[in-house]
Amino acid sequence: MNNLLEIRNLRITTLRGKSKVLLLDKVDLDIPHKCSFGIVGESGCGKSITANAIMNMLPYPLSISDGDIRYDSRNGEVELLKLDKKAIRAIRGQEISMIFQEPMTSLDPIFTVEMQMYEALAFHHPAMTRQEMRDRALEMLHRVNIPRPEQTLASYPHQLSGGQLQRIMIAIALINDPRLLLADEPTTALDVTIQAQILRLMNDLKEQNDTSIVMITHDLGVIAETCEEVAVFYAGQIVEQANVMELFHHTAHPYTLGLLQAVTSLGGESRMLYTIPGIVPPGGQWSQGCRFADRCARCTERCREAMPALTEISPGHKCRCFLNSEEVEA
Amino acid sequence: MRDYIIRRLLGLIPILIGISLAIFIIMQLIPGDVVSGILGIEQTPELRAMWEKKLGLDKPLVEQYLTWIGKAVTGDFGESFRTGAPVFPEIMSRFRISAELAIMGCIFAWIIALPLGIISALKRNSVIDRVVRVIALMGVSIPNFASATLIILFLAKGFNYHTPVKYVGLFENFGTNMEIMVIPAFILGSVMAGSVMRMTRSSMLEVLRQDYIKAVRAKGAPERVTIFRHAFRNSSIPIITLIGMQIGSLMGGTVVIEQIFSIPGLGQYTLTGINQRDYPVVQGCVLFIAVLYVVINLLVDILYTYIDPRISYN
Amino acid sequence: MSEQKRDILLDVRHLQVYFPIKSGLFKKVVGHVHAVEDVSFTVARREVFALVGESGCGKSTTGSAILRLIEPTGGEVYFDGENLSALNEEQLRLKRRDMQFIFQNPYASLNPRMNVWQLLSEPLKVHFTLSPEELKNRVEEMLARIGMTPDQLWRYPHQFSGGQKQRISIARALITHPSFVVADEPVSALDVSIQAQILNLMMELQQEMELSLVFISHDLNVVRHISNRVGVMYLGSLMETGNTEEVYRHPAHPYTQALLSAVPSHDPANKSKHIVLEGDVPNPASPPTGCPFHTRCAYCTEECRQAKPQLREIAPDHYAACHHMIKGD
Amino acid sequence: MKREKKPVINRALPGNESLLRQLWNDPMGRAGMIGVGLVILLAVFAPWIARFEVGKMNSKARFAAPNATFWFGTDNFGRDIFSRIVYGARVSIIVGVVAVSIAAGFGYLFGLIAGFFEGKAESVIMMVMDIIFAFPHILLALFIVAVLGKSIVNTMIAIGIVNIPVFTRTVRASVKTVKSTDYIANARSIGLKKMAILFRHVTPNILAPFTVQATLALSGAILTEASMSFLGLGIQPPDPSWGSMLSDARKYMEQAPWMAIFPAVFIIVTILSFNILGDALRDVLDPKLKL
Repeated sequence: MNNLLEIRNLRITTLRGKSKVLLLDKVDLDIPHKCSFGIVGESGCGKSITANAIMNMLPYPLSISDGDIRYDSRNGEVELLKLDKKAIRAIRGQEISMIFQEPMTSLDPIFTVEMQMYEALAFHHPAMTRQEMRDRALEMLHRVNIPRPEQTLASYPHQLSGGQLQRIMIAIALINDPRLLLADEPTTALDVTIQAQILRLMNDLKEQNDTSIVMITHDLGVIAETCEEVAVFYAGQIVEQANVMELFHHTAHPYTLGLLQAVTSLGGESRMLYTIPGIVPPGGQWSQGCRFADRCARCTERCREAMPALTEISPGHKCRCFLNSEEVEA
Repeated sequence: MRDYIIRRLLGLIPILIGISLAIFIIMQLIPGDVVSGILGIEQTPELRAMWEKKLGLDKPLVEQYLTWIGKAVTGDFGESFRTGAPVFPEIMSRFRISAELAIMGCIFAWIIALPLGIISALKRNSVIDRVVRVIALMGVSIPNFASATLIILFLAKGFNYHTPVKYVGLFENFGTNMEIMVIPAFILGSVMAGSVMRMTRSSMLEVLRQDYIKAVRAKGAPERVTIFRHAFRNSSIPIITLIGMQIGSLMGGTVVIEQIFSIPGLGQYTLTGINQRDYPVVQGCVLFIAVLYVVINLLVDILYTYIDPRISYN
Repeated sequence: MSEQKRDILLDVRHLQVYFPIKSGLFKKVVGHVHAVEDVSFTVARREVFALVGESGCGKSTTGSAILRLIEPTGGEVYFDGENLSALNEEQLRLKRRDMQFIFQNPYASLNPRMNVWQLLSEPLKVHFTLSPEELKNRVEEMLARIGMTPDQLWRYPHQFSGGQKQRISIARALITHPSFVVADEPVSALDVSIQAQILNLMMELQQEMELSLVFISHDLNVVRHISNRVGVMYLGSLMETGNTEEVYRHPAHPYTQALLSAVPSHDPANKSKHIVLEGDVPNPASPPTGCPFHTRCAYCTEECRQAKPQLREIAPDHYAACHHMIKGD
Repeated sequence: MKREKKPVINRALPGNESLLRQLWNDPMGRAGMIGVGLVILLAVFAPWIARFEVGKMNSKARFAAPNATFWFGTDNFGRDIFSRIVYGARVSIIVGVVAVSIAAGFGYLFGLIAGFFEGKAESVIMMVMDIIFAFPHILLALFIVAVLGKSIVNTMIAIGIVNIPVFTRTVRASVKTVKSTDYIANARSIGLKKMAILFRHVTPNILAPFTVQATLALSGAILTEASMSFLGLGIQPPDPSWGSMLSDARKYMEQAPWMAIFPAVFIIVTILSFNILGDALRDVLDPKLKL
């Protein structure tokens, strides 16, 4: 296996009443080793559920209807979706970790930080002594720049600030030296100066470790600051994927272009902001053609009739648009 | 923590005063008066005056209240009109029987309700979940006296079995006592079981959706740890609140159950008091049960602080 | 624009909002959250003044206190020369025709049991006596202005998307033709591609209706785009204020500098050089002495710990509250 | 920061027509509506449905097993059980509705005052409610009836009083939630008068939890009445009540089990129907709670 993680043909559905509704549609994704990979898109595009699917933790009533996820673990290649419960638990927190959007609610309110850090160790190393766990926990708190680590260990989550809690979440996520860290909007709930702290911390930790990071966000600024490779999600599909420089400087898909213009026109000369008209079509209301067609200024007849395929338009740069390639989705 | 308990204890005082006032005021609403109730047709002015003096009815209302409440705090609830026996010792001895019944009822309820509620939440919308929800709904909807009557009928017709009529204490003969108590306790617990099951299910579902449960799973936690250490402990607060509040209806339920199964507990005593217009008995029992309810709920509140560190911090 | 030439509509003087902290059996007041601490600024006619800062800095409380939706603890607010603080409840209520509020969360700020017609006609019924015809015309005119059609009048809020709901909120606020509006984070609950649509609408309406706008936001890019003047808040105090471009180009206060540098750049080739602040914002229930920012400031001296700096003019229409005033670019 | 808060209390349901339709489309809601509907039909049309005069004794037909004439059999006085059950429905519903109206009326008023105006009034009201709440429902009701005397009116008053606190609490909690919503702040910012806010904005938005509470309280009130009558302290003979019918049946359990079975079944089905309806109503009115 060349990559750390390979997702193939992943489909996720939810139940609406008694009918199944597709939320993620045939996604292929490769996460290389030692890479920071960005997934960007608006709410409901399928970016978060992809991360949950990797962990095999989709909440009810979501379920994986098709596809497989291969992962290059320390003990060799595994198929994440085919693992039994015990095996996937050994992966979670040890091989693959995850941090979440809301640090304020991501720690159990009735236990101390100490207990929640020890727990992460004990699940995977039952033989560890209390002293060893304490040493490791303190070391991790140092690494994420928590002032007064001893005192923090004895605290309950409600006694700490959002920024501190997110650091602790990162410390817990990295406590077993995972090879992959899934970060689901880790700074969205934080203030901009705290966001800067956390992003810098994550960049530093990436330098120190061999961990690959998947950064899931709606904020192109966060992507530009932290990622090497980017995939843009729209309505349950990848619409564009490229190296971060390529994506920002040679943007190919009209949706990506729209997102970029919407944010960059903020500082621009024109008083009127660039807007993408209309709204994202929710799951269950996708047309057979290109899902961006209704909002696209360059939409043609063909866009409404057929779905463009995600094709490579230059080395390493994939795009799903008839403006770049005539290929139709099979 | 100690400050919290002291604060709660102080907060109890106005409630207790309120309860006693409420009982006193309701007692004043008795049509006619107590003395004619006692004397019936034998009343003469002399006897009447004697009883009024004895009961302190010749004094102003405020003084009557203060005398009553002053005695009540020292454990003097007065004497029964019918038997002349002091009320408080009788309440205490009968309370033991009712407490046994209530505790057994609670245990039945929890043994049934907590596991079923948890399973129902974990397997929601499955067949098990639906069955559990129906059972729970039946539990809260079937009145004690109806299920008791039907069960007695069923046992009598189907197995020619009759529950023992004469009450035997727990320490006199354990086996017979259990034979007497099991069915009533089960019926008494069924209402609580129904509501605890519903609360456990909804509270578990609420907690299972929380981010920290997702985070615990992401750490690689075994389901057992996720469910019991994290989810159940967090969802226990509304369940405990409910249980505290259910203590009241449990005590109310003993009135009915003890009557049906001829168990000489506090409920039966109260009901006899009501039927015989034996006001000191009624007044004493009602005061005792209300205070008991308040005290149990205080203990529940204190229990919270052990479960949830956020509470004592206001 | 210098102070003399500006046609002042709103004059906020030493505004202060404290929230009592109650504790114990008798709910005794044991302290105060210093939400807004001595804030003064002015807003001219047809001007967009932005209040920017991080969560908990008091910007939203300031916005609500200006309109007395929250009662200020101290200070005065003059609106068109009239002291709002001196008005009684009824006088204030009538005054609201001319000064409105737009809320952050369109999902929560529209009564779910009222349809669009009820939502839009209600403010008119409160403040005007109109014939049914006039009422209908005014509502339909406003509806068209926000890009909606009359057939949507009978729908309820839950039948609209977030962006549409915020359009309705804006229409409800502007239908009485106020001269002044406070908009509290009006786009932050919306998706990126919808934000721009709403901002455009607000800017158009501001121009057309010659509104004065206090725009509250944590989004520095949005603030730069929409406002003429800006006030940067931290821990209940105004740290820096002035012409928006001037403040963004030459931030003088160390906090403003850190705040502006923390915004992620949208160009991976040109990553911003962050000034990363250490630590967290202090608790507003026990704010530090002296300068509110001194606990995290790299230039902190003894003076900063002792005395609270006042806003001083450091350039034309550019004020900052700092003892040191490091001129930055 | 994109943190979408869900609207509190309910998502609006335009008009009641669609509410009933939504209930009907839900299997549980439909079951509840049918059950409750049947009991109400029995109560309203009792004189037409009953086959015999309700108190009519027939010494020749004592303990008759269910047959073509006496569908549910007869009791120890030879009275037709079916007819007594039909009239018993009337008694249950009347007692339930009157008691819940008393409770809901006072509870609404107290809850609104406590929730909307807060301050001293709230402290006093909630203290009184806590005190009433400290007495077990049935015990307090029995106590009140014991003091006031046994009668149908006193039964209704007693059940009404014991149900006031739960309504007060529901209304107060909903008013407080609604009051803290942005749409109430919005109504203030528009310049609405306090009373207009209270009646136009607050009241419609607390109707949902209030309606749910009323439905559940009805089942509770019917249960309490049946329990009291069972203990001989509720509805007094010769008025038929399911509770007292069941109580009478206990003496003749061996020879005439139908005397127990039919009243028991009707009590259970009635209370179950109201509870199912209440649950379904809550699910429809407040999708957030539907778990």
